[in-house]
Amino acid sequence: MTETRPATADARGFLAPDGKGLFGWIFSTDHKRIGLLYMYAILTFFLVGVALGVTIRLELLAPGETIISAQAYNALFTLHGVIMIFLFIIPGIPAIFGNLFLPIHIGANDVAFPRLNLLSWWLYMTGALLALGSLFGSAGFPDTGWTFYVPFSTQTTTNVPLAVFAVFILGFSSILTGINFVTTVHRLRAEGMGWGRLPLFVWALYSTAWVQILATPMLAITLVLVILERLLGAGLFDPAKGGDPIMFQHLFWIYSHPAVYIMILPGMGIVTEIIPVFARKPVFGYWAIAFSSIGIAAAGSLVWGHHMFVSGMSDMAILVFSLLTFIVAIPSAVKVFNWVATLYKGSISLDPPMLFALSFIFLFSIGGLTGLILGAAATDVHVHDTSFVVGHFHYTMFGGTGFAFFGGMHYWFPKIYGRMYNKKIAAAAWGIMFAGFNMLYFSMMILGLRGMPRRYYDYLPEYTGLNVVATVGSWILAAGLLLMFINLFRGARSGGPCGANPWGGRTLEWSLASPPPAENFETPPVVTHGPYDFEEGPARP
Amino acid sequence: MSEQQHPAVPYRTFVIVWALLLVLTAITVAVSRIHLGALNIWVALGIASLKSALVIFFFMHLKYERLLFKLLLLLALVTLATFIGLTFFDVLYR
Amino acid sequence: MNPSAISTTEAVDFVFLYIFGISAVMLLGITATMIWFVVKYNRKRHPQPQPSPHYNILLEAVWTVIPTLIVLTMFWYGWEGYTTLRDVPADALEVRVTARMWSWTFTYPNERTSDRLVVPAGRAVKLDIVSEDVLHSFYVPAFRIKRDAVPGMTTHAWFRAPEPGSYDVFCAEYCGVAHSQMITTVDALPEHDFEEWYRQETAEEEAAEGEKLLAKHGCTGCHSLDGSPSVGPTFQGLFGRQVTVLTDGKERALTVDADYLERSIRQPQADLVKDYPAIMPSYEGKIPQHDLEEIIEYFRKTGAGTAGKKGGQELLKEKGCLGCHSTDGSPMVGPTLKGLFDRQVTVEKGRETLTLTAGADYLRESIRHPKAAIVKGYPPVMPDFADLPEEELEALVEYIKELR
Amino acid sequence: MNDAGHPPVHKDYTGAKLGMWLFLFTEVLLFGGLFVLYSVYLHRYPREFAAAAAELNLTLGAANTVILLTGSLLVAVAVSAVRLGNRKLAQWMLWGGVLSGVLFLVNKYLEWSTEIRHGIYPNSPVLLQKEQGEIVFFGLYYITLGLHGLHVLIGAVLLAVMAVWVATGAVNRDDFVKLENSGLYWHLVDLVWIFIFPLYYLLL
Ligand code: HEA
Ligand code: HEA
Ligand code: CUA
Ligand SMILES: [Cu+2]
Repeated sequence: MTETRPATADARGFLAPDGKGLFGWIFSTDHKRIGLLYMYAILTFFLVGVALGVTIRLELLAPGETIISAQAYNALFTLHGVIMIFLFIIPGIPAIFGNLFLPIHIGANDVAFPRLNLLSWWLYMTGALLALGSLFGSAGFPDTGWTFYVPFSTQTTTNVPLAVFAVFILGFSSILTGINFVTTVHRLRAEGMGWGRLPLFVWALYSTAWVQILATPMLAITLVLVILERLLGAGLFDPAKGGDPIMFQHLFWIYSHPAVYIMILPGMGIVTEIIPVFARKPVFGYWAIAFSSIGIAAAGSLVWGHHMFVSGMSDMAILVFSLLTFIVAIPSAVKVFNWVATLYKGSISLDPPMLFALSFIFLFSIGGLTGLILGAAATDVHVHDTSFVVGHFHYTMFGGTGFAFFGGMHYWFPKIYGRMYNKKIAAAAWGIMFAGFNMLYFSMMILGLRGMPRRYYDYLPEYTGLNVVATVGSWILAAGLLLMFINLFRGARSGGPCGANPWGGRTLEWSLASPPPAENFETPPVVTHGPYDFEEGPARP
Repeated sequence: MSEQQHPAVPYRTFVIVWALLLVLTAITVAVSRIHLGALNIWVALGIASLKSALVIFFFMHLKYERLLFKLLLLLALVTLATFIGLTFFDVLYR
Repeated sequence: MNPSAISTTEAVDFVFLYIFGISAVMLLGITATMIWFVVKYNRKRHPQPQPSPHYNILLEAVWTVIPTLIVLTMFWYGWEGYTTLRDVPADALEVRVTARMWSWTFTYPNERTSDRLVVPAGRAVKLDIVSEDVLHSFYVPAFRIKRDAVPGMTTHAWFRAPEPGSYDVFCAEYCGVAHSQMITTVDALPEHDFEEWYRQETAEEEAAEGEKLLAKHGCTGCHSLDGSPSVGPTFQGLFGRQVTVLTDGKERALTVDADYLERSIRQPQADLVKDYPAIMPSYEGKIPQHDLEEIIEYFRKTGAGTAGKKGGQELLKEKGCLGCHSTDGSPMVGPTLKGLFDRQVTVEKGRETLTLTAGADYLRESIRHPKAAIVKGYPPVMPDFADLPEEELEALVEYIKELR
Repeated sequence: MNDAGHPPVHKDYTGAKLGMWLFLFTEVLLFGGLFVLYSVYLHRYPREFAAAAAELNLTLGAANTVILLTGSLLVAVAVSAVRLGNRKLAQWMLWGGVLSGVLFLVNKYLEWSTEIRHGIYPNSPVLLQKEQGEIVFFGLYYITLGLHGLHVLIGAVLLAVMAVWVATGAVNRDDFVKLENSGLYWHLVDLVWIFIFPLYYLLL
């Protein structure tokens, strides 16, 4: 990032070596390089998490001890949860695609605080390595589940403080990204880029950033209290000393419920970008989708109590939280309807990003609709803490955010690398994953309805059949995922050139070369049309 | 500097605000020595809010910033209040 | 709605079917529309998009308001069903549920305890749930009920087993290494079988019986039951105790046994315990043989040296040991107790590993402070029993000795 | 900020301040978590809280209030001074701010060491003898005031750096946003104390 180079001179844009080797990357303040740094780190941790998930399934193939001990299993699902939540899905889309494209989308040359952005990546790496580091202490990795519920987490002899501290640091990284994005959107929009011309991905990230800013500190203080409880025994959650363990759950979910919208909103943003492009239609109901993002962020902050329906919380609170939970389903429904309406009278091409986007709608709807069963007080009592919940959140997180993430990878891949992957293989990988996914998690939902609790290392023989189906599903899913990554990897190394705008998108990144030049826009752009105006101007390059 | 900055605030304003803050501190201590029952805590919180408003609007220049800043601060405070309020649906009725 | 007219299972299942039905229709509708559009407007068939409005206020309003109304009904039925789970029928049998790592104990109104929840079929049962350590959750899938056990507070749930049978009980809140082993059953018996089970005399009741007899015959006027000194020697831990008596003016030491007790009741002056005045009246002919036998039986049960106030076996169950240790040699979370006594064990003490013999002292220490020495290959998860009363500790050790 | 790889066209003051305010919101919510707990436990143990609060040293608490308010005044004046070109005054004021932070911490040290000498600290045998509500009160007291003390420390260091920068001219009448943001942070520390003081020292 030292010399200014004409955009066309080097076809490799911001990827071109700047003579500083690795340091040119890990100390770069260029938002695109930071985005890619995040991508490589996050995908690595994702693969670790995935390997753990498959191991969990293998253990659950049969009742009793199959491959690992009970203690190892408990550490395993804790690590799986912590990695997937805090290292993959919360930072995932904002830190990768947000960093890469949010400034470009609004016609800026970088985010508002580039150095803070780099710091945020370093914090992420520190937190991630600490989290994995707690694996190796003599005390063993925490066995608390990703929820760290007291009093168990203050009593277990495993290495809880280190893991909790790691999550604390990851929280800071997330906060810094949020502050950066809000400021960027407010201050750095190009001329002509009014609020009504923001790509909806930006609206989604903007809403997400607010949740990151306002909810994450709650997690931070909660985790500090767990560490202090272990070190000092202050007794804030200890009933013997007048504390209340249920208050921990309140504090934890005040963050962690909004966190699920930190996970899904950016995914919805990606889907909202993909659908209009591949249907050649302006998105239907721009303002409805924009405001539903805000609506989800706002209403989502009011419903944390639905994780505590059987916790011993008061019935009045259950009434209120159950009602609010149903309210938060409305903006999601509005989004779904608008997406489907966008397809109407379009010219739809089923390229790989579109396959992921459409299957997102299906899988997220299943995840969301099962959320309604969880949100109703009566039914939640039965399915709380069973495999049903596990099914619900894998549908929303993996089927929702995960598939949107993969969709985004396939959508922006040519822009990032200037090359194209093999579309046929990508479609095949998608098909395999889709099949394996449903086999895996739909079985888990039925298991849950039949009463199998979650976090169970061992189960009664009557649950064996569906567990076998689920485990076989995980192998199919694994095969699809492997195929997808191999295909993308090969595309990045040796795919054919793809030009500036292979999909015919109208948002600003497609007006730049692929990969984009280091300084984005040589002259500040002046925006004259909305992000989805396919009727005006050339639809195809 | 490419945009309008509000002019520097005169020292006098700050000194007046500071004096007010000290007076309010004295009042809150004095009031707290009178037994008013549950009212005590609300009076204390009321005075504290007044004091923080003074700090925020003058020392922190919020009075001179654009409307956006005021709205965002309101958003943050409302969020915190909501967190406490909703928690009380549990605590009050348990 | 009369809360007791409908069972918890019915209440929950209705809500489930309601939400599930609407959801299935919605999902099918959305998916079908999507596929239809994709087929109809496929680029091959439909190379150019056709203009159509970018928004439609009416449409937005419709698909905001209708889902709102739908979810509000879902909320309402959900809440209604939930109130059924909360409104305990007035005639419910009340059972206390104690959760601990990793076992359940059920205590009945007559203080009878059990590790299975035995209930009368057809009758409502109210559960008062408490926890001794961390969070647990009492879950019976068949009755659709679940409630956390929270240390420091009592939570409630109720159910009615429709017919006799055995229903699984799980712990649904993660609680550590044996969370998935923390399972038991609800055993629903026909009403009269239950009554029989419920009435069965428990050890405590027998004790209470014995104490009643002692009071009836005026013994407790001079002898305490709790070890405090009185006119005569205390009855606490009497059986098996070493005493020094004066027989015909000569001191001799003996161990209290049934013969001695019978003699001392019939002719108190025959063997007079040293340092006590010779004032006890003779009960020869004044006490029915049956009562005498009962009393001696009572002494035998509460004496020192024997199994103590509660049998070791019972204690193992009650303290939750059996949640982690088997008595039949099968491996569980912790080492089996069978043949443990005098076994060679390899333990980790701090940083060193040593092999030692599991003698009585080792057992005592391992119960009181388990984490001081962890048997190799087992997780350090056993809670401390530092406050266990001395006689219960001894009873446990005695019992483990016998498990060969 | 000029590290985006472009020549500094202009400094976005509003952007920088917006970022700082957003950061302050996160601080408010960080303490907010503790205030959630405080309000819940105050509701549950009103009597015990009052009894425990009466054991705190009101004089030291009130003194610290005055110290922090004055520190805030000095820093506010410093910002205006820099903008009016009075660098000397600004430096004096900033060092005064640092001094107020140090005084505050000294006071805190005195207060805590007395309490600890009386055997009152988290999980102490003396404390555990007390009523449950009092144990919780003191647990919250130590954690909240400890966290606040940490912020005072950070704020004081920031002010010292600013004082140096004013001296070297790195902060000047045309480029003062760093100072203004540090000032915002310092005032936040004051704000939190404004609530801590009545909630912990003045309960009856
Ligand atoms: C990406 C993450 C994500 C998302 C988006 C959601 C979305 C929702 N979740 Fe989920 N949830 C999790 C992740 C997520 N959840 C996780 C991780 C847990 C478990 C945590 C743990 O314990 O470890 C959990 C647990 C969880 C619980 C607690 C369960 C329990 O432990 O007992 C509940 C209860 O209410 C719930 C509800 C909901 C609801 C109502 C939504 C809604 O937002 C869904 C809205 C969407 C729709 C409704 C579908 C789309 C709309 C249509 C198809 C149109 C038709 C719709 C209508 C007519 C309404 N979730
Ligand atoms: C984004 C979030 C996310 C994702 C993507 C996943 C992905 C998976 N999860 Fe995850 N899961 C969670 C978040 C997630 N999980 C959370 C939060 C919990 C709760 C934890 C808790 O209770 O505290 C949980 C709990 C959880 C459980 C419940 C454990 C229990 O309650 O006992 C199970 C059980 O089957 C499971 C399975 C899986 C599987 C099989 C995958 C699979 O989808 C993975 C798919 C991928 C593959 C099949 C692998 C393909 C690739 C390879 C094989 C190559 C490997 C290569 C290298 C390593 C180089 N998960
Ligand atoms: Cu007890 Cu899980
Ligand atoms: Cu939630």
